[in-house]
Amino acid sequence: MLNLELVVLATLLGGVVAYLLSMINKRVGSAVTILVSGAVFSLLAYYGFGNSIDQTVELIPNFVMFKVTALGTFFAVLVSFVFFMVSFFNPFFAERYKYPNAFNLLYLMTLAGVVGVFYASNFITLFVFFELVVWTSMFLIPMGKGTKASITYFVFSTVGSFAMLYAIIFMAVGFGTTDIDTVLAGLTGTAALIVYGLLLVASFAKLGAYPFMVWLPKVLGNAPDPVSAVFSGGIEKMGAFIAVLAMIKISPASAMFEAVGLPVQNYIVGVIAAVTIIVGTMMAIRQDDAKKLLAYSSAANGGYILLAFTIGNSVAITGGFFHIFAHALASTAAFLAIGVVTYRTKTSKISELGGMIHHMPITYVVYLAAIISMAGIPPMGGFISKWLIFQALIQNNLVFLATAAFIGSIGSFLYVFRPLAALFLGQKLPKYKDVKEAPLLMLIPMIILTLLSVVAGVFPTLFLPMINNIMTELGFQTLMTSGFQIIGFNGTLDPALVAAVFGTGVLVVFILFMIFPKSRKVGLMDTYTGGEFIYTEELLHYSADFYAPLERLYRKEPFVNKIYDSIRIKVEELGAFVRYFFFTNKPEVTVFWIVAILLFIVWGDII
Amino acid sequence: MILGILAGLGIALFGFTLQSSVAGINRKVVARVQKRYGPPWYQEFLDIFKGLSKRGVTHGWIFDFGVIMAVGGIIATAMFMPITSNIAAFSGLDNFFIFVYLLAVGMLGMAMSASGSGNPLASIGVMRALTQMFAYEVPFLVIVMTIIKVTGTSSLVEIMAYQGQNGWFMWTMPLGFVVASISLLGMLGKKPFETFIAPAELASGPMVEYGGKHLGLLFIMMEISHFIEVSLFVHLFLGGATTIVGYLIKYFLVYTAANLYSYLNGRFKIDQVVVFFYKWILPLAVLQAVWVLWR
Amino acid sequence: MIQIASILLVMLGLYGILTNRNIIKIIISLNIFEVGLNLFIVSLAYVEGGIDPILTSHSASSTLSFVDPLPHALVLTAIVIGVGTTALGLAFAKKIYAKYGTYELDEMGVE
Amino acid sequence: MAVLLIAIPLLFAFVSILNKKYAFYLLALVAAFNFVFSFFLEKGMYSIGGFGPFGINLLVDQYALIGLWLLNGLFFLTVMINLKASKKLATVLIVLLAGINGLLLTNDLFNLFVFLEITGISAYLLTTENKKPVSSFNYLVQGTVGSGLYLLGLVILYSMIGTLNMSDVISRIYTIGATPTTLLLPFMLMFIGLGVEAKLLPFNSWVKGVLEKAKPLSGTLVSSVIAGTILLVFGRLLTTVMVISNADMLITIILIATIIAGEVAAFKSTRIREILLFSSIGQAGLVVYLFTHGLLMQGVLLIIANVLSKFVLFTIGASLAEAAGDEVEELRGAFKNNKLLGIGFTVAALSVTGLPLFFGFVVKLNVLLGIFGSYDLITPIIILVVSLIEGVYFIKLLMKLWYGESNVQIKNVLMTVSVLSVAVVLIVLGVYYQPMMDLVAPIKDEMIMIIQGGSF
Amino acid sequence: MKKFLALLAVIALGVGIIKTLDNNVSFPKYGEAVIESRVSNFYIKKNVTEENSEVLFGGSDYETGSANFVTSIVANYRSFDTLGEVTVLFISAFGVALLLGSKEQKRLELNFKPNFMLQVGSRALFAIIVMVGLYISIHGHLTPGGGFPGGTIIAASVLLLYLSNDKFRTNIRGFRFMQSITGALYVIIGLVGLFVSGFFLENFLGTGIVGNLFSAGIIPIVYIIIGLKVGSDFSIIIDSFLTKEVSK
Repeated sequence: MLNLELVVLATLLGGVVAYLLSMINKRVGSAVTILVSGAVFSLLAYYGFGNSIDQTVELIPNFVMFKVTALGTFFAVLVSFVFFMVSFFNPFFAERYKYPNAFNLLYLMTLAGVVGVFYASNFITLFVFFELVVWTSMFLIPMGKGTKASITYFVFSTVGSFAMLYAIIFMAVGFGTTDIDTVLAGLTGTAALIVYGLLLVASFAKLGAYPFMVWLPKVLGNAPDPVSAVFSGGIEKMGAFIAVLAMIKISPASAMFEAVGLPVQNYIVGVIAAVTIIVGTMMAIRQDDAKKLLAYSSAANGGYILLAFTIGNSVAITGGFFHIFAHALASTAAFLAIGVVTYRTKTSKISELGGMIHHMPITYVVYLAAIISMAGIPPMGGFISKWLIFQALIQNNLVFLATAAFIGSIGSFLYVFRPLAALFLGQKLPKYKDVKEAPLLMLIPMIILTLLSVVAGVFPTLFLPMINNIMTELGFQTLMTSGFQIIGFNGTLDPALVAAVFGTGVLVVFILFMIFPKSRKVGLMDTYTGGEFIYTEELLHYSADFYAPLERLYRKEPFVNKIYDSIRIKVEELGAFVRYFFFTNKPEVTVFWIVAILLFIVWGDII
Repeated sequence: MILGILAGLGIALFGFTLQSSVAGINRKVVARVQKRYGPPWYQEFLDIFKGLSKRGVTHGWIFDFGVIMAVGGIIATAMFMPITSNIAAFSGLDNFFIFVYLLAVGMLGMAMSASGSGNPLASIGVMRALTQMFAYEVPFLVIVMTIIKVTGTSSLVEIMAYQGQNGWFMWTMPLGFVVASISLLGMLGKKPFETFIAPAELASGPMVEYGGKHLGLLFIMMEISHFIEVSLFVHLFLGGATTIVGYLIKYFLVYTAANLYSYLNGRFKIDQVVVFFYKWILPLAVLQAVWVLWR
Repeated sequence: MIQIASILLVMLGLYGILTNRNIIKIIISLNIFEVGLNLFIVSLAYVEGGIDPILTSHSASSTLSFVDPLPHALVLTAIVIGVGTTALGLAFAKKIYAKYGTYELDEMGVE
Repeated sequence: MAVLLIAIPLLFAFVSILNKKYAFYLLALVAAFNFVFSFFLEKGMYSIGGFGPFGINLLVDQYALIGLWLLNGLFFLTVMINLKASKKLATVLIVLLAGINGLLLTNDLFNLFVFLEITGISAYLLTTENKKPVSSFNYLVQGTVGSGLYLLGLVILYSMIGTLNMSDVISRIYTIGATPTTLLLPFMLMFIGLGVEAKLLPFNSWVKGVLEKAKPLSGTLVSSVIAGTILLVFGRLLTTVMVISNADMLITIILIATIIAGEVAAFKSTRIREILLFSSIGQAGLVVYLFTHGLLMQGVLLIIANVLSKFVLFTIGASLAEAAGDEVEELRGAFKNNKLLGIGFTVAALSVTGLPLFFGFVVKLNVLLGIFGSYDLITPIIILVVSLIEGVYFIKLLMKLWYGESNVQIKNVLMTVSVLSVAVVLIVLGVYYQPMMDLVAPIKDEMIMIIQGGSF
Repeated sequence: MKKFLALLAVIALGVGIIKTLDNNVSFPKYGEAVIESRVSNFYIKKNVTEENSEVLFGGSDYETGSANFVTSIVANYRSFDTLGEVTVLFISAFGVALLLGSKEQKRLELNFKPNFMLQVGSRALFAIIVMVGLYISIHGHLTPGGGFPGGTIIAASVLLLYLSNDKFRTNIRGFRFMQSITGALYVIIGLVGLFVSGFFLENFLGTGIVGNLFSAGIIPIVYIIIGLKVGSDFSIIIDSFLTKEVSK
């Protein structure tokens, strides 16, 4: 039996321990983060799937209440796993931070907060841990480059959490309780719609759905690499969790459109998701910073998740959960791979890098696998989830949403290839002659993640049970499977067979390749240059604005950024106005206002 | 399972030979159209075997691995392809999405090895290829989605069967047919959509660095991929085929038509391709879909 | 009547503070304000025909109608407090003059 | 006995001018005495001169007690932290202490006015340490006008009701047939008069001048201790005596304007002390809003949270500004060398922003619940938006103060210790807030009891 | 223009306030105040704590023995306010000294040369004025006036000396001492009341016969104290206004 609050408290305590140890030696403190997060993950996984977690609470004050659900377990295990994997990087990045001991503390606090969010049984608890995660992770961000990013992050996630807070108090006053299940079940009519909308705002803000997308690239681009990985793999998933609460647990009754095939509010959410996918993809295509690119891509994948929950039939929801799973693995791996690159070369600008594959082949393979999974190509986990989501889309006649999804999934080929070609492949730049492969401790998590996402792609049915628990808990029928085959609406998928066939194909070609005469190894500079003689690698390295012709078609920023800026400017103008008008250092101003207000009082009936 | 795989390999081989010979014949046809004598019909085979037998150069392991992955992926894709409604390696698993995405594996492998060669021309070619794919795939997918929804299945064989009863989609979805045929030109990389090869400009793009067995393997890959694409078209729009002969005829007609048509027009710039597809073709596709599905 | 006068005095004080930018004048306006206030307070105590609230041999019994003594007490306090603030204000004025060499708020160049 | 809290400081104040050297020790002594003694106070109505309800009474209830504990404690800390500064102003500080206690304790409207003046004058004198006579003068003028208006309203009320004792006023106010309409003028006069002191929006043009260059001592006292006192007084009056029902509209507008204006102005400003003072203006507006809407408990909680965190913020902020400069840009990375102070500041700022694990969060939650409880769906939105703005500028401030290069060094052990202890209090209350709730819970009932004329 | 608008505004405000007070039914019109309905009724009848129908001049043993009701209020019923206001005066005197004073100071010289007659005459007047001031303070409980006017008059005498002679400087230390001691005494009296009979500022002495000089318990004492204190406060204020720092 595992007591949940003990886990949370122990994590916080571990944070403090890490803080103290880091004062002695930075790496030791970081090692503590590895141990603690690993312990959290393994305990949650072991007891969680053996569903023998004790949810009673004595130590923490009474407003914290836990409830162990399959949903919570799924998310908690997944995210704590991501934290665990990423924590392997901490010792290496420790000496780069300004406050390494604070970093270790906040890292574990964030972990504790995330776990708390997923196991919360009433909304107050949920909100407390949600905000806890917000501010702890907010202080993680500026350890890297900019401090501006964390402000942006604070603004957007606070908009989200305040929307949620409003909803929470709305419900608390309405129902007299904040217990999640009872409240959400009891909602009806417009109240349900209000709560639905507000909760979704929160989830959008966390997932970086379209209007709130701005913070993702800023944060993930500027945060230190482990933090970016944690964000994209872990913290964003809280948004998905909220989305589940809003879209599956609430059922606001409303008319079905003819031929649209969804409840109206779901359809609106679907449209937002579609816009998210498209904008995310298009923006990702034109990023030059690998981390920003991945950030946009994870925004787009968040769109897929939302889309899945929007459709809301069992196949789609399973697809959604599977996508959460697959994307967590893939994006974490991708960020870690880029993290290795930046760890060695101190930059993540695609146009400044090249030929990394010759220095760090394993990292390259990890990244390759990760992006294959992101792009939803077999034999990787991403393929399964996308296949399921497409099934559902087609099933519900959602032409436009499906179109958006297609654009996204084809576009993902483009953006995942950009770092691949220009950062890992291409010419070896002399600048990075003596860059070496990542140290072993950093390779371990990346390899584990890669293997996992391959397994998820080949034998998805191994991972389906944990999703099926959720489905039964939420009251959907589970996905039909036979052996390793998955049976969708319009056809069955046998990923194992696909993998096998793929393997055979490769094998055959490999044999052929071996049979035919061996070819001569030549350097990268020794290429066809149309008769020119070029002696510097840079001139032969095609990496700066890779998709120039395509990018030329949409140069402008998405306009929302301007809107946000203008809002900020408006507020500042108002502030200046107020200062000028009220806070001048003159006594008569006060007297004037007193007279004015008294006038209003005494002549009020006339005025 | 093992039998299926062997059958699949057989299909791949068949596809390869079929497409190579059809391509050879087409070269002759085109030559005749252009008042030339033209090469013999087995010219393609000659080229491929010549390439395979020569000793080429390599630019490191990714260069080789990419090629292997590309060809392997394509062969794997081809192994799922049904020839006629009753000749299929893995019946019931010939899932449309598999073709789309496994094809992508092949493309990705080729792209990797091409840009692994470190030749800017190759990278540019790959970039253009991907961009073009971004252009033509989406309308095609939309149309296919409509088909899948209408037939209620994504298995090509069953789609053929459906067309057998309710008429070819060529007739029932004329707009879709137009869209699909233009997309097909894109897939085959025929003019006006051959921007990514552009021999005069990019020294045939991705292929620029290849020689020897790499080139040969890539030729094989191209043939098989053409085979896959054309047969997809045949199965989806021309009602597939019940007999091998019908299949051959349809296949030949489609390929030849595409080929001949391609010689009529010049080459788009890559951004023109994108604009063209998103401005005209995609709306058509969506219109078709809406018309069929929401009627 | 006297009430009206006192209220008007208060208003006069306010007017002075509103319009004057000279420290001394502002202090004087404050005084006017307070004087008006005190007058108003005292005026509240008055009773028609009431006598001043002191027992003397002439008015020897508390049953007579006195004016209300409480406001007088209050006004006493108010006056003293007013004096205190005035003194302080004048001290400030002197300080300001020592610092800026002027009594005009506008001429000090401090925002 | 309660009167000792006022009498002893007065006695010491009178004595303290005899010898400048020992004045400070007297101050420390009396501050400590008040802090300690306020814990031995039992509730009840303490008459002065033994004239029952017709003389002057001091009322000690939960409300007053909380105020006494909090403010005497903070006063003591503040004085201790700024030894050097308080040596000069020892007498003034003692009188100020007496004034604060008087304001918190008195149960007589006119006596309240007297103590208002005492506090006010000592506050004017405090601000002279900023060497900005003009702003001190403005403060004086506006404060005097304000208290004058309060006096006007008071005497009008007296001549209507015929008594000055608060409890009496409450019990007689409707027996003499006074209607909200007739009470409107005196109450609004009193409201405005107190509003000037409490920094409500249109009446607070003195604040900037007084606080923008405030030294740690006067800044902390004015923005934390005195502000808290005035707000508590406001709360008592608004809950018991002044029932302004028909100017609700106007007052609500004033208060909402105050809230928004304060935060917005803080958002605009780039000087650390300005940011703090503007944010305290906004908070004051919110507190008074709560009081006017009968949310006594939440108001008190908010006052407590604010006073505590403003104490920390202003102590550190002012000393930083003194050390390195006002502009936040000049302070970049100021916490690099003062980590402990930085932690304290961060905790306080996050608490004001209302993030969990800190007391501010509990308070914000209660406030919102309370406002929602009165079926008001718009104000919470305003409050949330405003606190978003507040959060933004505080986070901006924190980020700048933590990250950057600077060589500011503040060596003041006492400050560090007290600041950190207050921070710890904030955290503990944020997690185990139940004791605080129990502390605040009886307030409402006691007030109601007073309103119904029952005295202890 | 601005001034005109301000004028309009304040006039409107004044008229409005007057109008409001007129419409206010429960606000007594001028001269129609009903003492019986006010708390001061008890002060006049002196039956706050004990029952007595009427208070007579020459009667004895009332709760406060002062013939002057105002004084009874100022110095007994609401003596706490008075303590407060004394404090206000004290602190403002202290503040003025704090603001203007420094270590050593010298007189501002007058712009006329006071002649000998003036100086001697003012000295002579000085004594009389002080006597008057003390008298007024001492008889505060019998006649109009009391500590505050008395103290002011005393201070006026000091002012006279200051104005009549530009060398003159009072013994500020002494005044400060007096200021402090008197204030302390006031509080101490209150504390004695607190400890003798449980109430702060309780009138713990016998009240005697109304109208006698030695009556009304602590009231005369308090008033003398107040007189001295106010006098010293004002004197200090005067001094700090009429001196300036020695500029070396």
